[in-house]
Amino acid sequence: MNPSNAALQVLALVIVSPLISGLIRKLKNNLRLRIGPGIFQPYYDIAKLFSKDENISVTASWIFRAAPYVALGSSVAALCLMPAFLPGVSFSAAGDFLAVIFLLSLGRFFLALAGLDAGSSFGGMGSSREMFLSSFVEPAAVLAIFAVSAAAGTTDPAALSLLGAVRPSSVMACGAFFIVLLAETSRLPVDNQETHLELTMIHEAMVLEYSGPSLALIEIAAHVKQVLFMTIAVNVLISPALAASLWPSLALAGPAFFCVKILLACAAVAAVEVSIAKMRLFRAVDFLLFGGLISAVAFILAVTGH
Amino acid sequence: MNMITVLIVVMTFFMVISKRITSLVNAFALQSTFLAALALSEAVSTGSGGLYTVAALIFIIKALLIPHMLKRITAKIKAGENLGLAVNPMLSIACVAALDYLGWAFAVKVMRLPGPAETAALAVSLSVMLTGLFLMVFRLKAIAQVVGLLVIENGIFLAAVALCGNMPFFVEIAIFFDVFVCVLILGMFVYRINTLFTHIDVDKLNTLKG
Amino acid sequence: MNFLKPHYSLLLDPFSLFFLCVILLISSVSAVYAYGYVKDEYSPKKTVLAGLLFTAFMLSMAAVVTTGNALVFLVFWEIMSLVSYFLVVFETEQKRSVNAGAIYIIMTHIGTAFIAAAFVLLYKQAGSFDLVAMKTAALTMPPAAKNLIFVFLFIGFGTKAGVVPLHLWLPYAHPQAPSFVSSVMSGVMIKIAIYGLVRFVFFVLGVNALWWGNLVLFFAALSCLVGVIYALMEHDLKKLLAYHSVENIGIILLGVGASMVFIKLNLPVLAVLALSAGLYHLLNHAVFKSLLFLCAGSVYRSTRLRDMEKMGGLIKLMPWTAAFFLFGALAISAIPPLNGFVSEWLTLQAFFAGAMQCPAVGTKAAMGVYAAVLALTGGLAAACFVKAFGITFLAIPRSEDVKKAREAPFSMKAAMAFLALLTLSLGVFAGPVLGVISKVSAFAAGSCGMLVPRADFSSGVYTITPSLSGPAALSPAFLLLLLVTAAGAGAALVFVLARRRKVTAVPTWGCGYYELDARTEYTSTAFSKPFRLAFSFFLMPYRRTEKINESHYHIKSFRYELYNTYIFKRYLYQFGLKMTLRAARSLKRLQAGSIHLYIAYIFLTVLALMIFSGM
Amino acid sequence: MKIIVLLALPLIASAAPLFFRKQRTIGIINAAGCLASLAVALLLAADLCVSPVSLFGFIYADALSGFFLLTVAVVNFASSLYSVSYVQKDLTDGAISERKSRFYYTLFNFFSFAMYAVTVLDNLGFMWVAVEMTTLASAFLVGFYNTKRSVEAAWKYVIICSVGLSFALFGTVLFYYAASLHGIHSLNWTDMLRNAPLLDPRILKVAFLFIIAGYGTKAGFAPMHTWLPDAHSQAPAPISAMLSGVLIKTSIFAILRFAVIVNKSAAAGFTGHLFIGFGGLSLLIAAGFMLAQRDIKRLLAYSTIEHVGIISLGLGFGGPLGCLGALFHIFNHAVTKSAMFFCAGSIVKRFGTNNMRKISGAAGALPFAGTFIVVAAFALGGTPPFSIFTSELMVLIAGFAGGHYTAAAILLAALGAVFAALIYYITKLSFGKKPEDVPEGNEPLGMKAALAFLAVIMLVFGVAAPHFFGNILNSAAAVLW
Repeated sequence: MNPSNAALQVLALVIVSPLISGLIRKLKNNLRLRIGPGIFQPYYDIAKLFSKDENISVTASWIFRAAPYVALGSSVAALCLMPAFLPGVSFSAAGDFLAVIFLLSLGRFFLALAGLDAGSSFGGMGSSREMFLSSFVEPAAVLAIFAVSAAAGTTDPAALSLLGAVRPSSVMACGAFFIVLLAETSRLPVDNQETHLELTMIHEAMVLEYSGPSLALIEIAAHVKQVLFMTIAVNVLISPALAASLWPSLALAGPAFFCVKILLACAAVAAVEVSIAKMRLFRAVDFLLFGGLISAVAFILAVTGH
Repeated sequence: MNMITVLIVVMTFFMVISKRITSLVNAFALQSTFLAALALSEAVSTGSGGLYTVAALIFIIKALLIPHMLKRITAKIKAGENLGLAVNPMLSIACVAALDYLGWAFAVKVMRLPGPAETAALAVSLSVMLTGLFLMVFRLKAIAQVVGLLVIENGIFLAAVALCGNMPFFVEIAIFFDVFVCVLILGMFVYRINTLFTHIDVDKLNTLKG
Repeated sequence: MNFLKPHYSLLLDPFSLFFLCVILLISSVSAVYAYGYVKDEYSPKKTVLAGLLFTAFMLSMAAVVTTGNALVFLVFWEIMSLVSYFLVVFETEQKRSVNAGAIYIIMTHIGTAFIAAAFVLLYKQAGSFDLVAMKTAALTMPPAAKNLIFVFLFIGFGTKAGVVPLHLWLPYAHPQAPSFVSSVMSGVMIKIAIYGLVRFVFFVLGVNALWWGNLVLFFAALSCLVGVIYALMEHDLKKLLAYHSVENIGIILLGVGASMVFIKLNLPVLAVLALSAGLYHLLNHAVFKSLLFLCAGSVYRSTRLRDMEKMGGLIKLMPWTAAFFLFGALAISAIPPLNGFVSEWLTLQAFFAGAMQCPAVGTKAAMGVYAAVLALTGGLAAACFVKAFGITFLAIPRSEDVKKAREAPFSMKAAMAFLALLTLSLGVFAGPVLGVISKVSAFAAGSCGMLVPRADFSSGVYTITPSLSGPAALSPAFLLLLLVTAAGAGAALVFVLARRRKVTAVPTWGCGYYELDARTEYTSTAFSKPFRLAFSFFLMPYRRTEKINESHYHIKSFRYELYNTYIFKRYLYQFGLKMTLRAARSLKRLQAGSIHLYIAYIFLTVLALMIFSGM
Repeated sequence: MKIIVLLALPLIASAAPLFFRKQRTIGIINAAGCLASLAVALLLAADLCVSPVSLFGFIYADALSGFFLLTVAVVNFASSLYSVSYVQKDLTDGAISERKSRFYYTLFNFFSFAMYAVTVLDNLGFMWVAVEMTTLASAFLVGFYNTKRSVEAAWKYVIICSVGLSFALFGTVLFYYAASLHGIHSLNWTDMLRNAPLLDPRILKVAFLFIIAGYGTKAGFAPMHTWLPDAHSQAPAPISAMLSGVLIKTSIFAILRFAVIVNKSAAAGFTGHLFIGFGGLSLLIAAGFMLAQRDIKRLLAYSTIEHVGIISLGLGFGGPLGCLGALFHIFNHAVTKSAMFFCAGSIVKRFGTNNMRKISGAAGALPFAGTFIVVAAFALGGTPPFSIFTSELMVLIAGFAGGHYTAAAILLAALGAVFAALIYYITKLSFGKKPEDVPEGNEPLGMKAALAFLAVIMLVFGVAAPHFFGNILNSAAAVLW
């Protein structure tokens, strides 16, 4: 691993992460035969938020102020662990695939606390539901990780990114990660980013009290998390090494292929979001359990050598 | 000798059919007399001085003193003559017959003693003991229980005299003394019961449970 | 041997030393805490008594782990239970304490009966209570006897450890004791049961069958889930922590059970890895659970409250306690870079390795299932502690008692601070600690007569590497660095882009309704509602409603209470107790009071004996 | 010689009421006498475990007698200490008259004399007489308060025990018969033991059936135990302590005398089954009755039955370990149970009821007794470091070693149930809030002294029994095995 490369990769991904949200939003609108905002809209939003003043509830404590930084930190740190463009390029010495899941729970923990901190019932409801859903996401994620790591015999993401073949287990695992992606990035059918009707939203309710720069940080954290899960999903299916081996002549084959994969993933997310409706909270649990089932199947396939 | 043992057994039947305290006490006195007679005959046959004394003691204490005392108690406390039969005489007789058979069967089948005389003696003494126990269980008045106890002791003496010839002399004396004291104390308690409860129906003494 | 004078033979091997360290560490910290706690809390007499009992408790635990004689072990084990019982009922005036103490001591005593039975069976074979003699005797023991002994040991030690469904006493007893005792009971005492299990299964009995490990794993997983679900439903802060002890004992036993399986499958490295994970979590749980209990204690001391629904806003009144509690909460929720995260990560690695290397597909699948259970437990635990911290310390006070809370005195703060620091350093400097622990567990696994290669899972101070085929590494320190860098970057961004922004303090937004107060806050019950509904098949919640009608038409007030059905308590213990008492009462008819009946008993006995002798 | 002194001391002490009028002085003299007999018993036991003593052809004392003498003396001393304050309280409450209080001490001493006599008599007939005498002497003590309930209890006690003992006498007669068939016209235990191998095993077996049924009634074996809870609950607390502490043990001693003969004869091993059977039954029945019990003194009485069951199991399991455990348990139970009865007596007096549900906060009302009863309950339940734990463990091991798994399992189960019952009820009545109307404090010195004395023994013998006691115990067990 080469630290500078890895750092560059992380920086690039963080910078493009809002673009991906914008892209998905654009695709959704077009699929709905609307024009919608430009794909750079998220950047404008963030810039606007940074320029605004900030309101903080009188009841809130230092937890509320600290949470955005912790959230950003955990998402970016998690992103550092995953190779994206090139095989084996990441800070994998810091932690393995499992550590990614644990790291993300740090940010979630603090955001949930912040949701309770202001003392409004919306925040409480949001954090309650966020923790509820995430606790069902974790087993699915862990099993999926086991499934994809089985081939390499280790949970080291760098080693994973060197695998050269597409296996049935990795396909199933990719499906599982896709469901995890939908849940973790608060997308349909689990949550809905577009609504601001407090009773139906989960993530948005939790961060309802935030405004200005803090909110901007939280947004960035969400974008980063999204790109992270997309990276995982696509690289699990087709590893950078495989991509690079397709056109050995082309130097930047890996990065280029990665961008293509990400675009396809965006399309898939958009397609799902426009095609299905939001589920009730407890139906959402069933959806996540379904994801867990898929990852379990993937795991069984993997340990039996498929 | 067999004659006497038979009479002793017959007395047990008298006891279980008697409905009144005095008749029960009389039957007991009579039985004790026969027991004394048995001891006497043993004494004559073996010629041991100890047995003569034993016979005399049995006669004096069990045939005269204790029955007289029991009668005095019953008279004093003016408790009704009724014994309080929990089982009617006919059934009692059947039971006692069964117990006699059991005693005999035990003596013959289980113990398998050398001589027929011993066997008979053991059978009789066992059946007398069991009859005494029967009286204690199925007669409700306190006096009846005292008598039942004494009947059991008669059975034991029968065994002692008829089986072993003479037990060591001092032991016999001690046991007699002991029985006598026991009866005295029981008599005192009968008084107390009568004064506290105004009856001697021990079946009604059942406040201590569980 | 002479029973009138059991001789105390000292046993100091790495394994017992490890436990000795845990005991001394936690007990001494709790003692420091107690110094501040008991002041103006108890009368001087009771203070002295508390000191004596606490010392006796500490010494008895130390004696249990350092004796090499099963009889002495049993004696000190019972003394430990007895002393802790008196600490549980320390506030003797309270009816709750007496009941909790009764449940505790009775259950633990019955558990001890099983242990005693197991020991006696071993003694029958060995002819001595010396552990070494027992070990040699166990080699020539028929497997059936070994199985029986193992089951007895598991029941006995499981009762003390609080393994579901033998956990009933734990959530009653631990909260009732004064907090510095609860911390030792939850942090250390239940670990002594783990010591006993490992000591007698690994060192004496030897792992005899595969199903032993599977049994332990199954009940461990059960304990994890049941413990955390009940904890989520709990509003009594200390009781919540007690239920988490059940959960964490489950996690520890997951490691132990896995290593039993690996030993039986002759996978030495994995056995050591799994056991190290278990022991490491044992150490970590000792640290953060005591920390949490101490914080709960300082909250109780200043507010007299244990019910979270009446708390809130304490972070402003007791900032230090809140901060320390936050450390504990993060650690127990397995959040990096604190210590709980490291041990749970290790456990997951052990399961992954097992899934890789176990021959049978069934075992592989089982490993996956247990990993999933562990992940689910982690998620639920995180949710539970968001609730615990958020409802207790954040937002607006929910009752008057909370408002007059004040920060704990210095000695208490010092104790808590030390443990909080420990949660961090045991996470960040996991390398050397794991190095030591892996040696301990290699010693334990090696005692089962298998060849253990030198398995040290730490490379350097900062990195731990479970030595599998690939280099899966974890460096909590590096993670911390990444976190700090990224968060710092965020801070820098804010500083650069939004230096001139104003921060105005406003009331919480209430959709235009500006009278928000404590009554509109989200409560603990509300927070746990989704979980209650999701697990309703297990919790079987039900309501007791009560209407107070003012007139036929108008309802003045309407209140309802929510209850969960605790199935183990209801359908196992209460049912069994009911049956036993019914049998006992019917037995009492024997003593009906009639003397004739009594003489009849003698009569029948004599007849029976006569007939018996006839046969 | 010491034996004569030991037998004489109670008789001398029993004369005290003739010369003194004040209850307290008599009580103190009584306590002094008991202390003296305790000292004599100690010396005697020490001698006896070296060599047995035989006097005038009808007194014979060996190590076993020495052990029982010691046990009796210990409990007698404790309860004589306790009696001083207890009887005084009765006097001040007006429960009894001055005259009656003097009568109490006379009976007390006759009672202890009879118990000493049982253990030192060689002639089995005389031994029977002595056992019957213990019944008669204690009958008045059971009915001491002369209330309806106490007289009822006394009546049941005398009648049931006399019936049982008459069977025991029959058994003795049969033994004599078995001996006389071989021309041994003597009831002396020593003679019988010498010729035990000759005796006809069939007769011995039958005789022993009657012996164990008869003396077993007095020893409290289920199902002949029925007198025991009534008598214990109605007698004054010191007497209850002596009843369950040592009286029933003397009948066990009587059984042992015969059991030794049978074991030495051709019918060896026959006694074990009977002991195990009665022991298991007693354990189960006692456990059941304790679980559903309201009266504290009855609770203790049933626990006595349970411990008799344990002792009987130990004797049944046999082997050096079983016998040793059983004997040690006899001593431990005597000590611990006496302590329990003393505390219970004081608590009952203070709260004016036997019903445990009506008592709470005893530790508040009586700081010493109320706290001590909890500790004693744990000791009685078999928790280390108290002595009962050791003896119970010995019995348990003997059971497992002998392969009596069912009996051992019953023992463990019953122990669990009994512990649960004891701890549940005792902690409930000791802890908690004390009612306002109950006065607090002022516990008499006599009680404290007695309890302290017993507590020391409980603890010391639990941690490490003194060497001399170990000798006594081992040589006593050697007589059995």
